[in-house]
Formats: sequence, C-alpha cells, structure tokens
Amino acid sequence: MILAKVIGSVVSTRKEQKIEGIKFLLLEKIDPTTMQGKKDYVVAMDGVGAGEGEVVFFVAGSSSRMTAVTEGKPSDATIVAIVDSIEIGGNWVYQKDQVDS
Amino acid sequence: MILAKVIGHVVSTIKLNVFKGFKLLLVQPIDADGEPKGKVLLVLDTVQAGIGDIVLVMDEGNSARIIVGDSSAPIRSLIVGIVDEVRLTREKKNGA
Amino acid sequence: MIFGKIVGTVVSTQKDDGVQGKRYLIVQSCQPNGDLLNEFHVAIDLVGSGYGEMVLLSQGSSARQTQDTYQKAVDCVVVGIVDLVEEKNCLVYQK
Amino acid sequence: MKLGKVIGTVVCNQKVDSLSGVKLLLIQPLDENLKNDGKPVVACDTVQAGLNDVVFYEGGREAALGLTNWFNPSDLTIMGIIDDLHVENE
Repeated sequence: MILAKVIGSVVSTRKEQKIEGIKFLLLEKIDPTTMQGKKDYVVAMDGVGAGEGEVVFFVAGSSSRMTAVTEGKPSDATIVAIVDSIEIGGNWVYQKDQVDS
Repeated sequence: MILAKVIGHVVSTIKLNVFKGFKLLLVQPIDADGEPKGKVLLVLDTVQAGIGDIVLVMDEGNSARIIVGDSSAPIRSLIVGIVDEVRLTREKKNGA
Repeated sequence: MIFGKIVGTVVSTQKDDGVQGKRYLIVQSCQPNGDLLNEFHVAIDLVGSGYGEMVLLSQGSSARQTQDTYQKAVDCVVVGIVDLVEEKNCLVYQK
Repeated sequence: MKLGKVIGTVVCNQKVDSLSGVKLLLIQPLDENLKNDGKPVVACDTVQAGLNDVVFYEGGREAALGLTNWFNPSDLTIMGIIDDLHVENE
C-alpha cells in the first residue's frame, strides 16, 4: 500500500455504468519522513469516505477490487484506510486531530 | 494479447516439470508498425514459431493455464499464433 | 520479493480492507546491503518484525495468498525478517 | 518470464509459515543480451540454482503456483536454469 494525501476529487458525468455512484479522489503520494508530496499523482476509488486534506493509503492492482465498495468493479487503485497517525523512528510525524484543529 | 517478434531461444534442462516439452523463446514486443516496444519477454511456444516470426503472445495467467490444460501451472506468457500479416487502415509509418 | 527496512508505523481506525488485528508498517525500500532508497510502502506485518529490521516485502496479488490476507484488499505484506544476505560469496548484510 | 542471474542468497530465520523450507536467492535481472537490467530482487528457488547461474523467473500469481504448496505469498519464483541462450539481433 502507498501513503498519499487527498488533494482533490474527480467528477465525471459520463462513465462506465458499473462505476456510477463511486467517489473518485485525486491523490498525491507523500514521503512519510517529511510528509511532503512527491509530485506523483493517482486517481483512486474511495472505499472509506476520505475527504480533502486527509492522509490515506491505497491498494493497487487486483487487490483494489477486494473492498466492499469496489467488488466486481473495474478498479486499479482504491483507498482502503484513512490514517490517524504516523510514527517514524519513535516520533509521531503526523496526527490527524492536530492537523484538523 | 500482444504482437511480438521472436528474436531468440533459450535452452534449459533443469526446469519445473510443467515446462517440459515446451520450447522457450525470447520475444520482443512490437507496435502496429513493427517497431520494438517494451522489454523482451521469455515465453513458451505452442505453435512451433521460429526466429524472425511475428507472433501473437498471450500474456495473462488464467488464459494461459486454460491453453496448457493445467489449472495450477505457473505459466503466464505463451505464443498462441504466428501472424501472417498485419493490415492497418492507415499507412505504416515506415512506408513498408 | 524486495528488501525494505522498517522505519515506522501507521495507525488507522477507519479502514475497509477487511484485515483485523494486524500492524501496518512503513517500510522504506533498500538495497541488498541495507542502503536506503527513496521509496516507501505501507505493508502488513505477518512475522512480528520490529523497528530498524530489514525485511522482505511481497507485492501484488501474491500478498493476498496468506491466511490473514486471503481475498482482502492488500497488496503489500512483510513475509520474512532478513538475517543475512550473501552477494557473490561476500556477506553484505547481517542482522 | 524474465531472465536473471543468481548473485547471492538471503537467509530469513523468521518468515511466513508457507515459505518455510523455501530457499531465497538474490537475483540480478538481466536483459536479452545478459546485461544488468534494474536492481536486484529476491526470488524463491525451485530448481536448486547456484551462484552465477542464469535463470528464468516469473512474477505475480504464477510465482505462488510455482511452489509445491501454492498458497504462499511469493511474488517471484525461479522456474528454470538456462544452459544456453541464442539471440539474433538485427
């Protein structure tokens, strides 16, 4: 799985029937040691109700069809978790609540 | 499936049993104009293809396992046909 | 499989991958001798690895082929803790 | 399948149960001219390959199927040892 930050959403009115009603988010992969974006972007289906600004991780490939939301859907990247906190070498480098407040 | 050109062969005596009886060929994937595209693959031959032949390569596990008739074979890429001609609705880039 | 070093952990309460009771580790890719590369993965720990240890990561659909991750939305797992790596008859890494 | 050269071994005392007893080798991926192509990877051995052997290996789901017990998380498995390789470049 890869850590990324939700930086936007993608809206499409004309799409494959099977993927109607699924939210698409624009993610930027991040370097967890610095929490900075890597200028590497991916569009992923959202399985957990993530929102803009949140740090998440996503699965790629055939595994991205294994969530309740994407089962049987043509997905190749799905957000599977909203990150609460990240610890690197004993230090908390990210905590969701602190960013919110 | 992908189009590819056979560029070589490989001899292997010690290999998994499911590979016994198959020839192993090196193929270079090509685009519609016959230009090399992507990395060279090692594939199983089921149609007696030879060096220089343009072939059709199946590069998907489940389909490959159906072709060899063994649902647990660790096989993904195999040659399923020799291409006689590729016709394009547009002119080929190199004019050939 | 590729080499990686455990550099941290990720905590998430809101998730939808079907996996329960497992730790999510931040693993930084590394060379066979332990030199770090600038590439990070979140991986599920299957072997009880600890901070700083060099591990083996299995990726893609193969990551689902374990009791804990079967048919779950998982594409990266830690499958082993590396004790030593020998390259061209020289020991390049030892735990 | 891809080509690679055995450049070393990897020892893990602690690994997932389904990979116990499986030998892990360090592989340098090669291109068709046997030049290095990418960074070294670790693959499961099924054919008793030795140091400096040129081998072919497969990734993905097929890698797991290459081992006797197919329910394992291997994502690279060596399938055979190459004795001879012949390439005709134009």
